[in-house]
Amino acid sequence: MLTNELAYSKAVAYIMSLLSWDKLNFIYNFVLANIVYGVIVIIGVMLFVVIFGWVERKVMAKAQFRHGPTKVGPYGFFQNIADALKLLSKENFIPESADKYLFVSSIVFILAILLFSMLIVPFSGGIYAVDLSVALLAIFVLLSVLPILIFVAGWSSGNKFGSISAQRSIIMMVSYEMPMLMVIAAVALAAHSFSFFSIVGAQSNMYFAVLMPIGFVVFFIAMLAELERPPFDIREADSELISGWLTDVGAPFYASVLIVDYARMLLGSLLIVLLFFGGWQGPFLPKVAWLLIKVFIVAIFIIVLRATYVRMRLDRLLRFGWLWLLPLSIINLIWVYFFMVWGVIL
Amino acid sequence: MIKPLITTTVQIFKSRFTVVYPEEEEKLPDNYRGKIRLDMKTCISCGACARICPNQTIDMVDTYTDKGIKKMPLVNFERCLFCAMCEEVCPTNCLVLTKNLEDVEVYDRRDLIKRPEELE
Amino acid sequence: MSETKINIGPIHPSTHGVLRLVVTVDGDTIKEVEPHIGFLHRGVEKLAESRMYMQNIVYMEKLDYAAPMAHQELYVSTVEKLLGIEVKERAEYVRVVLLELQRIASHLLWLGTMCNDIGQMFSMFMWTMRDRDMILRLLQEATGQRMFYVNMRLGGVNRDLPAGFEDDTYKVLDSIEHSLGEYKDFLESNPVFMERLKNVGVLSRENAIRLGVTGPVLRGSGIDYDVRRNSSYYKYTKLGFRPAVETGGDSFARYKVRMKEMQESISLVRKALEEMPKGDALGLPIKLIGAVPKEKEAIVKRELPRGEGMMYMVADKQRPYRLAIRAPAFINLAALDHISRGQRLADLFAILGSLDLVMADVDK
Amino acid sequence: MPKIEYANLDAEIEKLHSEGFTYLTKITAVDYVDHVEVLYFLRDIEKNKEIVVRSDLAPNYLRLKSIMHLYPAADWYERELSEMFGIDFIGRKTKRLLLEKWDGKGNPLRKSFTWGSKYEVQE
Repeated sequence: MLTNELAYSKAVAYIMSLLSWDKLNFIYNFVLANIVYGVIVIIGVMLFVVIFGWVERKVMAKAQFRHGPTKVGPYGFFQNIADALKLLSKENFIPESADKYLFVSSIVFILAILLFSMLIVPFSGGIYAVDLSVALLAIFVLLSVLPILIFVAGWSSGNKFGSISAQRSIIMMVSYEMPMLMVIAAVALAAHSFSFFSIVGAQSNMYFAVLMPIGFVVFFIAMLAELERPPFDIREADSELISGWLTDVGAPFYASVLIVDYARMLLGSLLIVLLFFGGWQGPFLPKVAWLLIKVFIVAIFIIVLRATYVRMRLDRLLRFGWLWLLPLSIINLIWVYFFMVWGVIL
Repeated sequence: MIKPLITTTVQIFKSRFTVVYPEEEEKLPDNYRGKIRLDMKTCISCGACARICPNQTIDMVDTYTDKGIKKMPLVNFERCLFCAMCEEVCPTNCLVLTKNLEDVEVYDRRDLIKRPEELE
Repeated sequence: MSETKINIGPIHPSTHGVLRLVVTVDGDTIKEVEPHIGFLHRGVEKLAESRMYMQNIVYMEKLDYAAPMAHQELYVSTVEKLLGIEVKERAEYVRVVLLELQRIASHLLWLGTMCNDIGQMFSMFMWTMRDRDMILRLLQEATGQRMFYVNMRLGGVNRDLPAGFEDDTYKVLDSIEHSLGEYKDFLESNPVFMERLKNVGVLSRENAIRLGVTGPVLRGSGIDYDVRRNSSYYKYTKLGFRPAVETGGDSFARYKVRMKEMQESISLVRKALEEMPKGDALGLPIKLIGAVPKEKEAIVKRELPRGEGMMYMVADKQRPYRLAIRAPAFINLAALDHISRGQRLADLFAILGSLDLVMADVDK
Repeated sequence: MPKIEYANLDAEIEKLHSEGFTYLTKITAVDYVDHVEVLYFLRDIEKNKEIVVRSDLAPNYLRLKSIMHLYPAADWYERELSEMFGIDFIGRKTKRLLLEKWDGKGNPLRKSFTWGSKYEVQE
């Protein structure tokens, strides 16, 4: 008996010697601050998903002369929440021809990775989780993991349409990732660093969209393909593959995929605003307000694009990506380099 | 490349076209062919409507009227095509299709079979 | 490469109606398409044999729910030819007006669903539905019903055009002509749309004749054949009708043919309304015991929105003894297999959209 | 167009095909109980001429030569006729039923094919 207490107290004493007070304090602050910030971000993203879903349905409806949702809440504001609740209340079936564990884990990971990447993106000068010096690279590492996860989900769903859409998601990735990364290199070159704060700081007197118009257009198109917004929604091509990799997905997973869809839209428009429209800089409004206004403008432009353009065929996208986007992004890189040599911007 | 975008934005600012049905009513022309109205008094129970109906939806059933039991048309709206052939064939045109749509929208299929009294 | 059979089943977002396609695909290119039909088979030809002449109008309209007026008029003129009844002067003009309005409405439905199949998120579909609804309201004013009119009678129409019909029609036609112009440059300056239609599903001139396709699909491959001019019924030639012919043979040519036809129909309706003579247009009311036919059989051809429709009827005192219907969509679908060989899977739906199929027409 | 003997029906169609009637509009049949009449609607598109080729078939010997080699359009018409009238066409590859949702017993458009009992109105 005695030896037990002795061993126990010696172990405790040893642990206490490891944790000095300030280290413990740092761990406590780090954990508390980030968990709290994480929760706030997730709530913020959910809020944005609801608002943005409603805005999209209303704007699309207005472009098509109809009313859009009007029943739930004032002007149908809570329609999306009602839809989400309805979907969550449904039974979650997994097709028996599907590979259970891969199928479930890939969808959950997609949501997790996306919310995680929200932590890296700063919302305004003051509000940020962690100021990585390589934030830009981290974001695009995460963003390029998504198509692979979608491939896994589509492939393991055991459905013929799912596997075709899985192949398409990989083929698509090849065509738009390269130009996007080249443009990021140009942005980093212009701002001398990968961290968002210095990128936004560098745009104080001239927005990067003005500095490199070609780069902006290429990045915008590539981001559209990344977000699977029409005219590039080839993975969930409704008219051909029913809904691609989502064909055999149970209702709760479909709700999470809808959230992923709109969250990715938020992330996409946030990146466009941060990299090319000078993030939260603006004359007299508070910083966060400027950021949100710009994000909304970009988002509404993306919605109008969705209402106008027809879906591009897969091989057309490949040809477009390699023949047009890649050379343009290289030209843009050279263009920025010359600007750097003449030292015009800084 | 840009012209389609301009057309869409122009469409956004045009007025809406759809009607929110339960609240706003849609204007129907006066010769709209909706629910059948039967004038029990002038019906001479000749059965012309029952024979002309392409879908055989009208059946002559005996109903209690003030002048004793007479055979009157019973309409099964589940199969009715609203083609108004019965209205045209009826010799005393006691059978007319009106603009009334509400009675034909029911939740229970059995309510669609309307006896002559309900066709008033 | 591995060949997989994909079953694009009866319930699918972009098969119009109930059509099942079994597509053998090698990678992304289509090897062979095998349509399975019959889900909407109601046996109209057998049904017509047990109904009196004028009772069959109701079923003939449901042969093609996108253009009911056209099929109903085709059936009624077959019965008129059988009974030897002449169509009244004014009734011919009224029928031309109603038929051409129905053709515009059917082509608008085609334009909307085709853009929807290629992947546009419903906006072109909603615009065309708005214009189509204007026309349906016009026809509702004239006949009393939105979709299934049952308003043709032997020798004329059962109710003449209402008073304010002319200027309502002029207003609607002006707005549709304006929006057609808008759609034309909306689609043709949209490079993604052009890519999806240019030289997709090419049908050469000889193949079009050998495969027996009809209507805009035939005229899209360069063959100048239109029943309205070739067998000139209802004074179409007097109204200055010129068929729309394109020589491309691909889906884009079929699209242009239908857009031109809409323009042509608009000018036809305007001219018919101006030159419409006074007088009555009412046909014989429906009777329990109709007239006894004089001839033994009748063959009548009409230009339906989807192609050339033909009815061959053998007479038997009060009922048709046999009614053979030639439905245009039936033979257009039969040509789908030949057209879509070697195309991409995503293009199959652009081709299906350009053939403008209605399954009720195919299954009869 | 006078009736063609059953024997030289195919020769007649080949002759017309060579003369320019290359467009087949429709093949139909009519069941006159004592004989079945088959009609071919042919057309010359360029010169806008029409011809109807008719011939009678004995009700017990319903056999026709397929004209798919001349008119590929005839494929679906012949399959429809074989299902609706029981005429079997010689020289055809695909045997699959055209109308999917039907067990294929009996030929509906023959006069011998009768409906079930008259459809009553439920009370």
